Amino acid sequence: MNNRVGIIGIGCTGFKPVTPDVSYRELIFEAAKKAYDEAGLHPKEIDSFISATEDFMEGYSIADEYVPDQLGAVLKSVHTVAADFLQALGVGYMMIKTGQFKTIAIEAHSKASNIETLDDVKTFGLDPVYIRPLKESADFIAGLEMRRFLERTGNTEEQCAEVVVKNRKNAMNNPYAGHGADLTVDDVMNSHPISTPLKHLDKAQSSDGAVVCVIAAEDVAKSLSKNPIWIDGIMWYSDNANVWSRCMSEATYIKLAAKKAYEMAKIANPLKDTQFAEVCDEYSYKELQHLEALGIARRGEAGYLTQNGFTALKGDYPVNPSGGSLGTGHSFEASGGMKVFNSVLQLRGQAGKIQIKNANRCIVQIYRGVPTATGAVAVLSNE
Amino acid sequence: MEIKNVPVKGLSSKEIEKVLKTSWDPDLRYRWDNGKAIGRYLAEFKKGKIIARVCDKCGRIMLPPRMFCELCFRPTDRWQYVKDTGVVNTFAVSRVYWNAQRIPPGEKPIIPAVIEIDGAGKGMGILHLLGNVEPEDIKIGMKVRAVWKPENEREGSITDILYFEPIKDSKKANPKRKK
Amino acid sequence: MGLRKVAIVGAGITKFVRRAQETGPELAYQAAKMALDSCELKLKDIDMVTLGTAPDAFDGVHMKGEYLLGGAGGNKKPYIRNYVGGGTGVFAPIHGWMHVASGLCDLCMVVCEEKMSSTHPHPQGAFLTIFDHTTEQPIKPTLIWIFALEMRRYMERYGLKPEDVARVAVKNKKNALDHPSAQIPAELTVEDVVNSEVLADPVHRLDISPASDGAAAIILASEHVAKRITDKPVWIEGVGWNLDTAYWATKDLYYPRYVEKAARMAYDMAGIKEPHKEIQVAEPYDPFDYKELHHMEGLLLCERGEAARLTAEGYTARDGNLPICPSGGALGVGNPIAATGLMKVIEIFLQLRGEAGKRQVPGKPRVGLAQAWGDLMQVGTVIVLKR
Amino acid sequence: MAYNEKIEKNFECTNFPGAIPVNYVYTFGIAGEKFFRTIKDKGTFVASKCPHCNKLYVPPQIYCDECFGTLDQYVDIGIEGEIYSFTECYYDFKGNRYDEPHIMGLIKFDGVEGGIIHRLNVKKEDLKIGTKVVAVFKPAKSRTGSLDDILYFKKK
Repeated sequence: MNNRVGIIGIGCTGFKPVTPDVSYRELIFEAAKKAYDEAGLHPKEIDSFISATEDFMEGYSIADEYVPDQLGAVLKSVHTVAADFLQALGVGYMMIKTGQFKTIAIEAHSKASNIETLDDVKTFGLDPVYIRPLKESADFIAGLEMRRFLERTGNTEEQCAEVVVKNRKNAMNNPYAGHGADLTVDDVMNSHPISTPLKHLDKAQSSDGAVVCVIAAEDVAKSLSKNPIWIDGIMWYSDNANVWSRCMSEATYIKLAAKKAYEMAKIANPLKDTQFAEVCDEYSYKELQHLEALGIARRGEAGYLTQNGFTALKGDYPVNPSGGSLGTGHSFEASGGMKVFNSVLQLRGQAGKIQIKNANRCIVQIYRGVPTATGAVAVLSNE
Repeated sequence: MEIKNVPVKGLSSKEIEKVLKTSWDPDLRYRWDNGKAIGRYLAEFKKGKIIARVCDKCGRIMLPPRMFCELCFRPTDRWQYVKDTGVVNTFAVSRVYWNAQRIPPGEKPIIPAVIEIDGAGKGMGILHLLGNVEPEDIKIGMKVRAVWKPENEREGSITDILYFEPIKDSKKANPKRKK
Repeated sequence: MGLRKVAIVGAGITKFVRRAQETGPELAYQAAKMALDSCELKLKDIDMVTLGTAPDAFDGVHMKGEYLLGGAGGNKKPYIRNYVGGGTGVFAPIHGWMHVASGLCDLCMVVCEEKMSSTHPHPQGAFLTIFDHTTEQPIKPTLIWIFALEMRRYMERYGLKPEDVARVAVKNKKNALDHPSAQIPAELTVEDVVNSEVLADPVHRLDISPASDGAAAIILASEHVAKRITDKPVWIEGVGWNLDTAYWATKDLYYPRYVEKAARMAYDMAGIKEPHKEIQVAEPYDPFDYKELHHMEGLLLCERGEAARLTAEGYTARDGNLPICPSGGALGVGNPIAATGLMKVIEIFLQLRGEAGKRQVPGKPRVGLAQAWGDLMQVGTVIVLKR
Repeated sequence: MAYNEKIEKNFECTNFPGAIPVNYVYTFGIAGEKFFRTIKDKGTFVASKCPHCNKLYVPPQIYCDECFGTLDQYVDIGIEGEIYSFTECYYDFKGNRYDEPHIMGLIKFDGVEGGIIHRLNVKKEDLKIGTKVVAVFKPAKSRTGSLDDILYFKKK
């Protein structure tokens, strides 16, 4: 078999609450330059480019216009997906699989700090007829879902708080993370409610940063890179578009996506066949919900496992060793990029203080945030 | 298969009044970090100057300035002032405002133009306005110069240039131009 | 291992209208359902869905891809929204092609939707913010300006008169009389166009396509599946897309070099050496009348500067040597951005199958092309179809 | 190093303000029109029905989630449902904090797919998943055909 797809270069600016010294162009250029240097390619030599972005996050009504220059992709085949970086990676994977493309660069970034009215933007994503007229914070959708999820699975608010404590602590040792902190479960439990049972510290704060990644067909990857990271499986799924029509006690979109991604990667048991996972923790309960959907925890057991250190950095199966979105900061479409970047470092053995021993294979998973029910799962390996 | 009947009827402007609707005025405000290149560009506007960035590899003198050369894909090398004069590359005579509202008859049109700035690389144009000129007198290739706001009114924005006006002594300037 | 062949096997389209009562998801549904019915498939047969739609600022929903998902048939499926501004409508089937050609699936539905009437009072408001927020927006530009600037540059370069350009509007609006989806078909004269209201000289009101609501959808299938579904598959033989710099004022607007690049990418893949001879029917994007001429040249369907003359000679008429926009194009059928591009792809699909009815071009064409354009005079998307 | 030059003084960090100046008017759509007209005129909820799959959808939608068939039959489902989930929301849509939280719920109806998200006016002890609730509307005269015609759901 010689038709795998490998990551041969990845660049990341790191994630910080604000980045006032650089424009979005300058931010992206930095990540792109690092990625291309690592891949040993000039952008002129790259076949195609994909960016993952949403208009209102950029403040442009046609945001894809502003993609090419800082990627060195002027007069190249470039397109945009209104999706997370991980989905864009999936599209890149697809493109290489067509046989028409050998190398592809994928970009995502966040300049969330530049949005003065971020709450308004998020509300603007709600259904204009059936939800938005209620004029509530978009986070109340997460509150509804968290309540149902905890109630039906038996996971607890304290266990969600354990996720926050773990992830923000992991982030303290990740130089690319901007929200590291040493918290206690009580700190989280006592933080002000946003929309019960969701509290302030249960929610990832936003951050700025950019990630660019270069992928290549197997033959090219092997010739250009000493340590390519392979995409063994990748798939994205959406649940029902309507908030009111979803099962809130599980992440159906991840169940579906994981099934396909595992099939592609020939994974029978994710706990045995992979050594760690980077999962979406935009809200603390989402990490637990996603662990159950990924089959890493049985239904109702994710909280218990977290509480008992199973998913800690030194635990049996570390989850979000990077610090996740809670520890790194929520970077919107770049969230998947942050996770892929940190996973690549782990699989190459370059993760420094947060390095996991004998990590050969991992799961990366994202979710697009409220009010969506869209997510993606990828399996990456170094062998 | 031949497509003959298609769904969706559409509403007339009267019918739309009768159906149920809801409205929303989103408050979408931003503060974009200028970064190094645009930060300096705007700061120089405040001083009444236009500044470009140079890539020593390809030799392009770039407007608006950027810290990277998008073609060579490397950091640009240095700052360089360019003139506040240029050449009209193309122009339009607009009878509409940005929101498609019509400019009332009798009022002067807005004249947007792409102006290639003297001293910048070939073809390096910026979008700006022409003023102090009758539309029929404008020609592609015409030499123009920036008309700046008074110094104390400048705020570090491209609007610190009010518009570009024809250079009188230029051979290409039309002698019929009215004051 | 050769490339997997991908065919279009079904299509659906709504009427294009100034204002639809249907919501965005309902518009998407109407087109998707019609496409499925056209080839007797059920939604459960479809493996993956890709949706093309232009700015969120039209429908007025942040992350509108997620909002449109249900109507587009994306519930509980791998679903993604692709986006290259105005070029989206032709890019969306290219995105669908990736899904099938990669081997990830055998049946992919491609849906394009736009509901521009949600913007109130007029979509132009959303167009202000396509310009650079810091270096351009402060002078309050509008979309029409950039077309006027480009149109003047193009006309000046080749010494064209307004009448030369207006013929495109006359031809396309007339062609649209035969299209069931058409929003503003009309029998006009060149004088009507050049004497219509000046918006931003040289652009007059009748040079421009309207703002529209509408949706379109197609079904793509892998070779072995396509042959089971239809005896008239239309194959996607070439795809190309290209994006030019966002510093649009730093390039010469007279020629769309990005369209040429996109076309060459598609022609290379399709093995087309002499496009002006081999392409038998084409649907270049015509949001403004001069754009059709501009794009014919960029697509290498004629020499640079020749498109206006060929139009005047009837070469591009429905019964001409190279019919251009036999559908009626954006100028006649309407312009719900992404749906327009897919409408053009559907037109070529129907023309190659000999199922275009009154719009059918003579000569049983075997090879056709659709193209869209978008962003700040930046994007070219090209698809070459063969029977 | 990506650049030769970087900003080194914090007062050189500048930014530029802007906005996207857009306003919207949304139609309720084919199914939404039916739903809100019925609320306005009759003070009850309708669901759309798929005769093929024998499914009901509220709010009504013009397609069936199961078979993707077109739905054009509407059925009165009454105004009684039960709390599927609830939350006390402390912030409004602009991120302003409320003094007292708004209680929001997703209400499901027996034998009907989907549900209605709205305010709850329920005592603390009844605020539970599964509590039976009933919609309270504005007086018929002041109803306009909108989501605000429903005041809230209260305990049955």
